[in-house]
Amino acid sequence: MTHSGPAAYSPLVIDHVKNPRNIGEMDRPDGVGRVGNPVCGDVMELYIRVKDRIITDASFKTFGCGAAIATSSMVTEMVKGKTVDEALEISNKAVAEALGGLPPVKMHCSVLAEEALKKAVENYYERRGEKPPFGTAVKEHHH
Amino acid sequence: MTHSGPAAYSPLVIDHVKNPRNIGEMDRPDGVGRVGNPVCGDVMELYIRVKDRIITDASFKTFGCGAAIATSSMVTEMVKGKTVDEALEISNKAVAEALGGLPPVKMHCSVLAEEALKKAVENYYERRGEKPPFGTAVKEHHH
Amino acid sequence: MKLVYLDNAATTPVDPRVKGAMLPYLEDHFGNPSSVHSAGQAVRHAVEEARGSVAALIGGRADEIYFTSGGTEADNWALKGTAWAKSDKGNHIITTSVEHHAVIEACHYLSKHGFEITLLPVDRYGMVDPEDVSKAVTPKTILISVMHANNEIGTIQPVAEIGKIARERGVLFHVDAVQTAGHLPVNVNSLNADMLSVSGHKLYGPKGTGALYIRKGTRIDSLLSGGSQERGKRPGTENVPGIVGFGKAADIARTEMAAETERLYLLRDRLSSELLDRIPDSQLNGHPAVRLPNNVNISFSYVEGESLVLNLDFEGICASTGSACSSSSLEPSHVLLACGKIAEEAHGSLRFSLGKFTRDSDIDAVIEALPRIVKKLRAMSPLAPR
Amino acid sequence: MKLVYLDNAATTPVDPRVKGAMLPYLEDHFGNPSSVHSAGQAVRHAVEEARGSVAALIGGRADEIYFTSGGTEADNWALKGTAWAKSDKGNHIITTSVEHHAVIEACHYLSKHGFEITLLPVDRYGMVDPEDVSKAVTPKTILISVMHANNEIGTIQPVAEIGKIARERGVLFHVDAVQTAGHLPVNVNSLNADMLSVSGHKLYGPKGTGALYIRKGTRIDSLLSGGSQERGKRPGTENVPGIVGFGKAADIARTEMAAETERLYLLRDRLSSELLDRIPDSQLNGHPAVRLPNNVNISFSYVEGESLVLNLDFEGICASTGSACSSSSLEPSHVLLACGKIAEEAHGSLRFSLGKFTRDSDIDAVIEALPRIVKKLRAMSPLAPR
Ligand SMILES: Cc1ncc(COP(=O)(O)O)c(C=O)c1O
Ligand SMILES: Cc1ncc(COP(=O)(O)O)c(C=O)c1O
Ligand code: FES
Ligand code: FES
Repeated sequence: MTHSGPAAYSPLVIDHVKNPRNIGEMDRPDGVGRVGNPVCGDVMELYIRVKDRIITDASFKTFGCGAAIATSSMVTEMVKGKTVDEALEISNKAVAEALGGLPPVKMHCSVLAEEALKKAVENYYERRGEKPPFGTAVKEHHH
Repeated sequence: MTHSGPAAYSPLVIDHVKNPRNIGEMDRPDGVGRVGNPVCGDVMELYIRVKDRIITDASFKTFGCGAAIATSSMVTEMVKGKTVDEALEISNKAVAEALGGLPPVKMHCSVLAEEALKKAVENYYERRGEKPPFGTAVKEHHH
Repeated sequence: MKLVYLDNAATTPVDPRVKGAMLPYLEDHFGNPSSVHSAGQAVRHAVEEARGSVAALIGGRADEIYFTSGGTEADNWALKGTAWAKSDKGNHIITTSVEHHAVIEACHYLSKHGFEITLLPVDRYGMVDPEDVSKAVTPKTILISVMHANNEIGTIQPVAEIGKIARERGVLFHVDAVQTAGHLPVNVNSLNADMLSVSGHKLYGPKGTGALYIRKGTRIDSLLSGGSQERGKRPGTENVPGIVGFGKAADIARTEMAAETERLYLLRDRLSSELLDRIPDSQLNGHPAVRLPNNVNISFSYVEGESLVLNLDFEGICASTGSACSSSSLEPSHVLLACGKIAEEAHGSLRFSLGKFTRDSDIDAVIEALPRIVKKLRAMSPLAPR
Repeated sequence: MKLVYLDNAATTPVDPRVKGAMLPYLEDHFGNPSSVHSAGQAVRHAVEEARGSVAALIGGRADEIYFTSGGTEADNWALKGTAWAKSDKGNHIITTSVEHHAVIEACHYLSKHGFEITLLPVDRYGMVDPEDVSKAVTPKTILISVMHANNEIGTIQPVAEIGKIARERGVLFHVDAVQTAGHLPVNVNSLNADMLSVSGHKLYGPKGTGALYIRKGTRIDSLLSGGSQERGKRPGTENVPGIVGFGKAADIARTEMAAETERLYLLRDRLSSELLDRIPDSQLNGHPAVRLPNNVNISFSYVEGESLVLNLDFEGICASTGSACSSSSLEPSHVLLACGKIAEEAHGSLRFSLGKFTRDSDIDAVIEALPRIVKKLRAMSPLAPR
């Protein structure tokens, strides 16, 4: 039996599951986003540190499948160095693409990462007593 | 590919299909029986020569499957030396057994042989102007 | 004794390259393609590659190929799956009187469940008239099913014309291509086929494999319920080695078809003309020209099919008879009867189906043996003129 | 990296002796068993021998064995075939909430066609109470279908008792023995089973093979229509190499079962107790004693199943999770939910299924790796206590 890699995941997804970047709770973050639901098998927490509107650091905690872990990991990499408003532009598709694609049945997992990021930015605005530049809060992740 | 013998036929059936005994029309027979129907794919003609009520010779012509040919061939062997009344006792099962058995779906073919023989004996009695020792004539072979 | 195998329409030997492709999946690559781990994913790729190969063979897309256990399942699925899915729209199905039992009996089953079946007649060559198809369509018609080529007599049906009619009339079209896929060009688009059946063991692939092509968007019920294999439409752990072999066979057939067909035409025509020449009271069944490159079917008066097959077998020649006299029913071939043959002639038919391992010497063997055999059997036939 | 394959409930490797038995039928013996000629008859014998082997494995008669394409087809046939055949007698079917999808989904299909399905509950170990079966029977009940052992959690059902009830109440009884045949003694007579499903690739036989045992005299409709194969009940050219391999696998399983089972019990219990010992917040799923000799299923709080499977895979260990989070639905295992697990726990379940190629070193590998992996995943889980 050869060992060709599990699931229908890209090598980069596998790499992020094997060695997730930026794991863990952040000490005094400037924004936190929590999405998902343990009943559905996925919960994601995303932390950001912001300086002069620029995200200088990000980390995450995730309970979920490989795609959930990899997209969490990837999104924390992607936001670093971006302004909070630029971060809001990051779509789940962009995260999936950055990972070299996701199997169709796993695309919904990347939505979690996008939502967690949006929530973290929203939380950042809230903490500053500002209004985020988007109308309504992200909707809860329901199934 | 090994060559293990065709159909689900016993070696003896195969032998009788390969080398049928007593083929052909008989010159001035003492009894002839014809059964079957070309529409059904089987027609059998059986000829007997009788001396002092003993069948001294028998031959056949058959249009039909392997089982039809083998049972025709076998029944002509079996009747030789028997009295005409003994010949009437020969059942299709006896013919099939003498051949080492027939596949279940082929048992009906052996009925032809029994019926052809009965008809030949009946014809023998008729030619002599006698009544055969059985009540009614064999029924036609219908499908 | 070297076997002269001329029954390739019943089943083909597995191409050595197909066997070679299968072996790793009988040994090392044994995983379940639905498994997340590497052992599963290693074989998942192989299954998807095979899907692409089968798609390429018939001009379809990989995601329109659903693997089945064989041609019979594919046919049943197409007929029954469409019938149940479309029963709200109508209850009428059009097919022909020369289809394979898998289609005819599926229709018989459906007729017992409230569906109306039109069995179209054929001409004396076994060919359907597209006009008849057109005339048979009613507002209740939900499916037209016509085989590409007949397995007994080799006649090729005008399926492209029929497909055009089906499309124009808005009726789904199923093609049983079990005898043509891998042997003649088959293209689901030029045929306008919405469904098309293929069987692996008829094209030098393994037994127990087949596929139903289902055009994207076609409504069809599943025959089997269960897991999510084959995109939820055909559950059950995939027959991985079989599927891989089927794919390999499709690849080989696609690349070698053109040359092989030419070769077979020559062999076929020599066998057929020599036999008809040498044996009196013999007649070719099926269409003289529009027929499979590998099919020779001849009726020999006064003799019965099984006894011909047996006597050929004694000389190491494998052939078959359309006569169902070997089964418990004594019905002669429904195909030959549909062509207008009388039962007596139908009982004496013999089919030789050539294949890619057939050589000139095989044809020679038949030409030498069969006249002798027919003579022997006629000598003992009560039907032959005395 | 040497693979540690602990997913034998998903599929087993083919025993080398099984492969050896199959090879001749992929090469020389390629005939169609329905053919009259020698090439066909040579394989007909092999198919019938395999039928005898499968019959012997489950204590049935050879003429009560019908080969199918796998366990899914056998289950569908038993459920749907009985339903259609008996619809004049009643429309009620009793089964359990922990059956395989092949049974559950077949019932779901039937419920859309007017049948009423009772899905019996199970206790926290996944076991059905025969009392509940008895109480569920109504005059309209035509079938009871209960699996012998559960594929996810390994719990063995009291099928003999249930069979007795079915017999007393005059209701047909189907047993899905896909996980037990070849692994534990199965006898259709002591179970009073009228139908019983087996799958080849779960007992070191080839994929694409299975069988349905149908007790002589049981009324059942066919799923497939067509030729007269399998005594007219299951048409389609037989998967000869597959069937031969399945037969060989049945023979091997029958003779080696007793010793193998003993060996597995020891491995299983060591794996399970070591993991439960070494990993906090872990709990065994399924019955602690009345379970398959090869099944260990454990829930690890705060972590998700697929990520466990992936991380094990990185270390060359193949396992599976009952969580269907890997499919498009986010439903956790219906089996664990039926046992009363909350969804969160159900998502963190891991199944190890041992097999005859499992060695002590494989168990060692898991015991070494898994505590590390669970720790790593918990460290990154937002659900784990901080
Ligand atoms: C035209 C045709 N359709 C369907 C089938 C059935 O295929 P299978 O034997 O693979 O089930 C056959 C072969 O027997 C065939 O020739
Ligand atoms: C209990 C049970 N029933 C049925 C099946 C279906 O068997 P197959 O995969 O051979 O179709 C399986 C295996 O997946 C099973 O574990
Ligand atoms: S005579 Fe027709 S089957 Fe035997
Ligand atoms: S998070 Fe559940 S499937 Fe990806």
